[in-house]
Amino acid sequence: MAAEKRPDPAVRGGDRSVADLEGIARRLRADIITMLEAAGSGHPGGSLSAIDVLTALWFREMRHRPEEPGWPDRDRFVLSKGHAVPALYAVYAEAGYLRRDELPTLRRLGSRLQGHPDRRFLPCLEGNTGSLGQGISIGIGMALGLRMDRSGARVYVMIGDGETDEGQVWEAALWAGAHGPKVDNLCVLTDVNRIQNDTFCDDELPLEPLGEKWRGMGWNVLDVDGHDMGAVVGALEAARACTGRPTQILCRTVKGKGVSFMENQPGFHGVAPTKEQAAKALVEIAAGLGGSGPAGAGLRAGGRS
Amino acid sequence: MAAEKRPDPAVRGGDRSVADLEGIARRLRADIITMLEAAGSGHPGGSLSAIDVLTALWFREMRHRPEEPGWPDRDRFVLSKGHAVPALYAVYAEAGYLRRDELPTLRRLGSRLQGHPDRRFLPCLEGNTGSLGQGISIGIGMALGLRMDRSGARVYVMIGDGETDEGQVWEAALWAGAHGPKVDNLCVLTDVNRIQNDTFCDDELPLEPLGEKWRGMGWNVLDVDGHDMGAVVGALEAARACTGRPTQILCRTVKGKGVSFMENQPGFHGVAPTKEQAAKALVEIAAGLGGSGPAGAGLRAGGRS
Amino acid sequence: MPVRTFETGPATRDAYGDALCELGAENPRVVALDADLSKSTKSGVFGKKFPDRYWNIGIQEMNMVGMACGLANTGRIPFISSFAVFLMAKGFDQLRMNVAYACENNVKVVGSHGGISIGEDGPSQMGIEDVALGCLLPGFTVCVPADAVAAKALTKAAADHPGPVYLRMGRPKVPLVYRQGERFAFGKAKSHATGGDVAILANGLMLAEAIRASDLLRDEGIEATVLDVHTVKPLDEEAVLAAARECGAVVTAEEHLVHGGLGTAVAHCLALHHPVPLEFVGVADTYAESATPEQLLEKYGLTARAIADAARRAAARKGRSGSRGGGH
Amino acid sequence: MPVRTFETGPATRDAYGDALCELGAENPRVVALDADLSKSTKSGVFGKKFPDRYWNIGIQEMNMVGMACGLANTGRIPFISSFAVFLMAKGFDQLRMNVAYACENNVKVVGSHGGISIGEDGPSQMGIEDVALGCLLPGFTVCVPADAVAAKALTKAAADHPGPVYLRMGRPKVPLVYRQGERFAFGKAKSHATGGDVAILANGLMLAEAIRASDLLRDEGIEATVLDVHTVKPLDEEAVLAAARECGAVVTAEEHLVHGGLGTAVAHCLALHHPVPLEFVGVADTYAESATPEQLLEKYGLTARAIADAARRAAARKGRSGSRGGGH
Ligand SMILES: Cc1ncc(C[n+]2csc(CCOP(=O)(O)OP(=O)(O)O)c2C)c(N)n1
Ligand SMILES: Cc1ncc(C[n+]2csc(CCOP(=O)(O)OP(=O)(O)O)c2C)c(N)n1
Ligand SMILES: [Mg+2]
Ligand SMILES: [Mg+2]
Repeated sequence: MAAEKRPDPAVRGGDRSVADLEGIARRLRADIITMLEAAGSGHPGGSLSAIDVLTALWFREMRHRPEEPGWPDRDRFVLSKGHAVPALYAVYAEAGYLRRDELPTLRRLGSRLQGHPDRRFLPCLEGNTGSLGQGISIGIGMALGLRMDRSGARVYVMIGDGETDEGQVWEAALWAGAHGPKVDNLCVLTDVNRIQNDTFCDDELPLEPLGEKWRGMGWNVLDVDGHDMGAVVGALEAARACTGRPTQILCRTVKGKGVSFMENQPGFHGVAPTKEQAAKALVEIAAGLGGSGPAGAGLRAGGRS
Repeated sequence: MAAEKRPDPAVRGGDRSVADLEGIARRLRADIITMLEAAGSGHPGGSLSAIDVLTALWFREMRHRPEEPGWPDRDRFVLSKGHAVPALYAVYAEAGYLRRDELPTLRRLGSRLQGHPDRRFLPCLEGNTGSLGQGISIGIGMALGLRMDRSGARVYVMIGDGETDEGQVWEAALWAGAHGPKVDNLCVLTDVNRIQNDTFCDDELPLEPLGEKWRGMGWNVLDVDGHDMGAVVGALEAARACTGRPTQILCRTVKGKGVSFMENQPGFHGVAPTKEQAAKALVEIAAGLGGSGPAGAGLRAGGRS
Repeated sequence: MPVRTFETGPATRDAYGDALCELGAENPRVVALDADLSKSTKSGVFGKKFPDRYWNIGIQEMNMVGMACGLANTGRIPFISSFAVFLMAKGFDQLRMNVAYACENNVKVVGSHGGISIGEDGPSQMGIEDVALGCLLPGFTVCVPADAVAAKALTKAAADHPGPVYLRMGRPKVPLVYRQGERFAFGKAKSHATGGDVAILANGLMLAEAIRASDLLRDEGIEATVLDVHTVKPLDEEAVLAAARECGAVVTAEEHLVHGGLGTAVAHCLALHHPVPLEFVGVADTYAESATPEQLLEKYGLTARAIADAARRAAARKGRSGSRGGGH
Repeated sequence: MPVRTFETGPATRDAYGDALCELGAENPRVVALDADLSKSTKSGVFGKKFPDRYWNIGIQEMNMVGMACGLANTGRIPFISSFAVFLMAKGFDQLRMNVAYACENNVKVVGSHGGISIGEDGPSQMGIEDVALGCLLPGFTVCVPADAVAAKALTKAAADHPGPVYLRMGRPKVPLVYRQGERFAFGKAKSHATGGDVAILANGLMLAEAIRASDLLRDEGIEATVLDVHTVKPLDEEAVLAAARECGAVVTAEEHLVHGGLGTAVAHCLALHHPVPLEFVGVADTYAESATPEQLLEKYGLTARAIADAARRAAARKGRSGSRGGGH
């Protein structure tokens, strides 16, 4: 079952260049740092690793209308790894769902920018998350509902690699893989940054070869450098072109990407930068420093078994 | 890490011939029917599909001591698909853990033979089950504990194919696959009878290719006809010989096997035979009728997608 | 008046299947999901009629809750069902995140095989904590219908109610307490007897037992008020307090752990507004076992006789400033 | 006497880590598991000392419960930890089947980040129903230590106790209420003040608030009894009833939903044995939000002042046969 109809071209993006997207991502990285420093707590590592993929998704691939957040034919996005919500708030501000000056209220009493996605405060969030493992199931339900409406809208869910440990991820993987033609409007993006809460995935629950696991479940699996904007854009287009199966895009990323002293540091999973660290980070981001080359390169090898 | 020491040869079996085992299985099939008819409720289909595998396991492969059920070096067996417990009670009676004349008390007030495994009543049961999906996790814990004791005992868990839908099965699969050398004393047996509670798996949640899914999780996967006693015995030996990874044996079976009118009938998943049906079934079992040839042959093909 | 007997009616789960089919015909946004128990929960009858709005997804209770949440996001009204214990115990965190605490909350959760009256299958399949789990979800309406008439009416009310609902259904055929056409509203208890000596608040299959208990008590000169408190949350505080004030002693009766369900809701209400002697009839802090439904109800104290005993105890305590004789 | 101030001590979760290390040294059968929150729960410190008896298994709460059950089968005493809400909500069915209702029940379940005082992370990480979930598991001992001294002592008691235990720990540093060396026993409440006007029963970080509330009340001439009811199940009925008899009015205070935890345990006990006016301080039927711990405790009414208000209300009701003015 292919998409019956494709909604209007997106209001944003669509033909934005890779260079434009990279510029946006740089801006959003800075927003993330500013937000987290102001809040004094939160999760920089997984926000920074995800932001390039989110940028490609929201400012080029997805169809949505900031002036009509409830547009029934909008593409849906569920941030299953809800702790990375600062990245999504930055996207929302850039896209016009939020005013940028609201960002520093993150995690403050009365703010709409709750520590994890909370639709009670910010209804444009699609699905409350923060307990890991649940987003794909929600996405399947959306995908089925949109098909019933004969909408061509697509559904995107971002999960973490640590999150992949959760059984519910595999329930959803199994179901969607087995019913591929019904949910080929579903695309899951895994932020494979090789670190979970406490340490490296390889030291807790090694996942590789991860692509084989998803292929075994019947999914179309793509594998890209999650910081190569052109590659991510291409993968999203390939996912849209795939019929008969849902798509899993394994986005190989670097946790903390773009800030040298955060990259590949489990310690920056859930600790906000100090004022000094933030200042240093902003300088690096503006200069486009910090890149450790292609994702995964230079990472420590192995880990105990 | 291979098994450090192998406990004494089993008190039962060990060198029992395939023909002997087939004879036992025939007797236990009759016990299952008798028990269920007496109880008036219960699950014949998945008990009959599992009994050949259980027979090979308990009367040839496993090391255990009926006269010392708490023997610390005993091999462990967890029946994760707990609804098939009549098959296990039949095994227990044959092995000497129960008196055969206790079997007809199944599901009666005050009986030790509860409707699902209940260690409060029958402590030789290893783990309470009945809520599907939980047995492999228990098995992993046992496998780790036995290794800490430097015991060579092995751990066996039987699950159903419908049960395979559950996320916890995949949590456990992922963990054990990733830590293969620590738990290569673990062997999971899946009773692939192609039917779950309501209907054929293919009409609810198709699982094939199931072997690929387990291989993707890092397991040693074997695939056997679960009614070919010699093949099952061989697979159990191969599992024992495998080091570095836990083993999954996909046992291809026929639900209701051995009773013509129960075979491949979803309706006999959870309905006990009437007196007349039981009489007919016992005649067929005694005659060794009912076999529909190799497992899976002659099954309806396809199913809606 | 002799102890009443009731005509045996359908199981509440059968009424659920009927109501779901009617809802399907009335409202195209009603969809239903099940987790491989469609024959037992009776959602399967809906699936036969409306295959395009029905998914029997396999044995995946967690995934089912999430899918319902996603379907609600596209404007559907999903009904999800399984055995009460699997749905509420395995889906609890998902119900918390995706339904109770999200705004995607127009999901209707229907647990069948509530209580110990499922009989021979034993404790692993018995929902004895499901009502408590529902009550631990802020925003949920939690309801335990007593018979097929109530079950059907309350299922239909759930579809109209804008928000999450948990309905608990039972396996066995149960006495018909209500006449066809009887009307129900969430949060509104229904009176079945009026007396000034003791108030019996019951729901589910314990309602018929409570009515029978009131007959037993009347023979001894004890006049009981009997209320069907089908909605545990929100509690009909007005009716509960009126009964407590009138009678000065209360008994709750439910097919559920004594803690966490109706008894707890009533205990809190009375403690806050009108503390009077209160006795609880329910499953003590234990799991049951395999036996016939009748044997289990008897053994675990869920009978008219047990209710009458509790009522006598509660009424007797009125004289002694509520304290139990002998007590601590 | 002015309102007491307490020295700020370690978080109860820190004390858990300490106790676990001591247990590891004392008893080789003690093992521990965590689900990728070892830095937060503090089980990680055990892992560093005893890597061969420790598994940080990844984000798999269900699997962790099952593994603990299997380890118990081989004679180990497993301690499992994660955030209270993930452990109890995602592991509930597994705790029910593998621990509570099986005989493999020598598993110790330790939830950290109980309550709303975790602050900015918000409701998805807050355990506000964990104590209730523990109480819904027949056979479990359920315990909420007030400070680091209690947390350490009760963790060590858990290892000695033959059976399943749920211990709830908190994230923030909390007032030191107890002196080093203080002794604790499950099911034995501890008295912190004796007065005849109202009894305040508290646990967790609400104990210090309760003591402070009693100081506030004393200034107004209201003498309060204060009990640390660290063990919610089994409840110290003797102590609770003695306080209720002495004071004639009771308040419970806990960092938890009002239903299902300490308040419910006390409500049942009083209803059965000595019904007196009772007020509940806890999280109303809602989820909280992101803010500092202090702001949240203030906004959701978990303060000495809120307890004192409730105590005044309860005491005032004594005259009016327990009914609230205006009520229904
Ligand atoms: C069910 C559940 N268990 C534990 C946590 C605590 N937690 C928050 S983030 C995290 C690690 C997530 O790792 P990953 O998915 O790889 O995220 P990323 O690296 O992208 O930040 C954990 C364990 C949680 N939020 N939910
Ligand atoms: C968590 C849970 N959900 C639902 C059920 C009800 N149930 C009992 S047996 C069964 C079907 C199991 O199918 P399968 O695993 O294939 O078993 P088999 O065919 O070997 O009998 C279901 C859904 C259950 N026991 N546990
Ligand atoms: Mg990661
Ligand atoms: Mg099967």
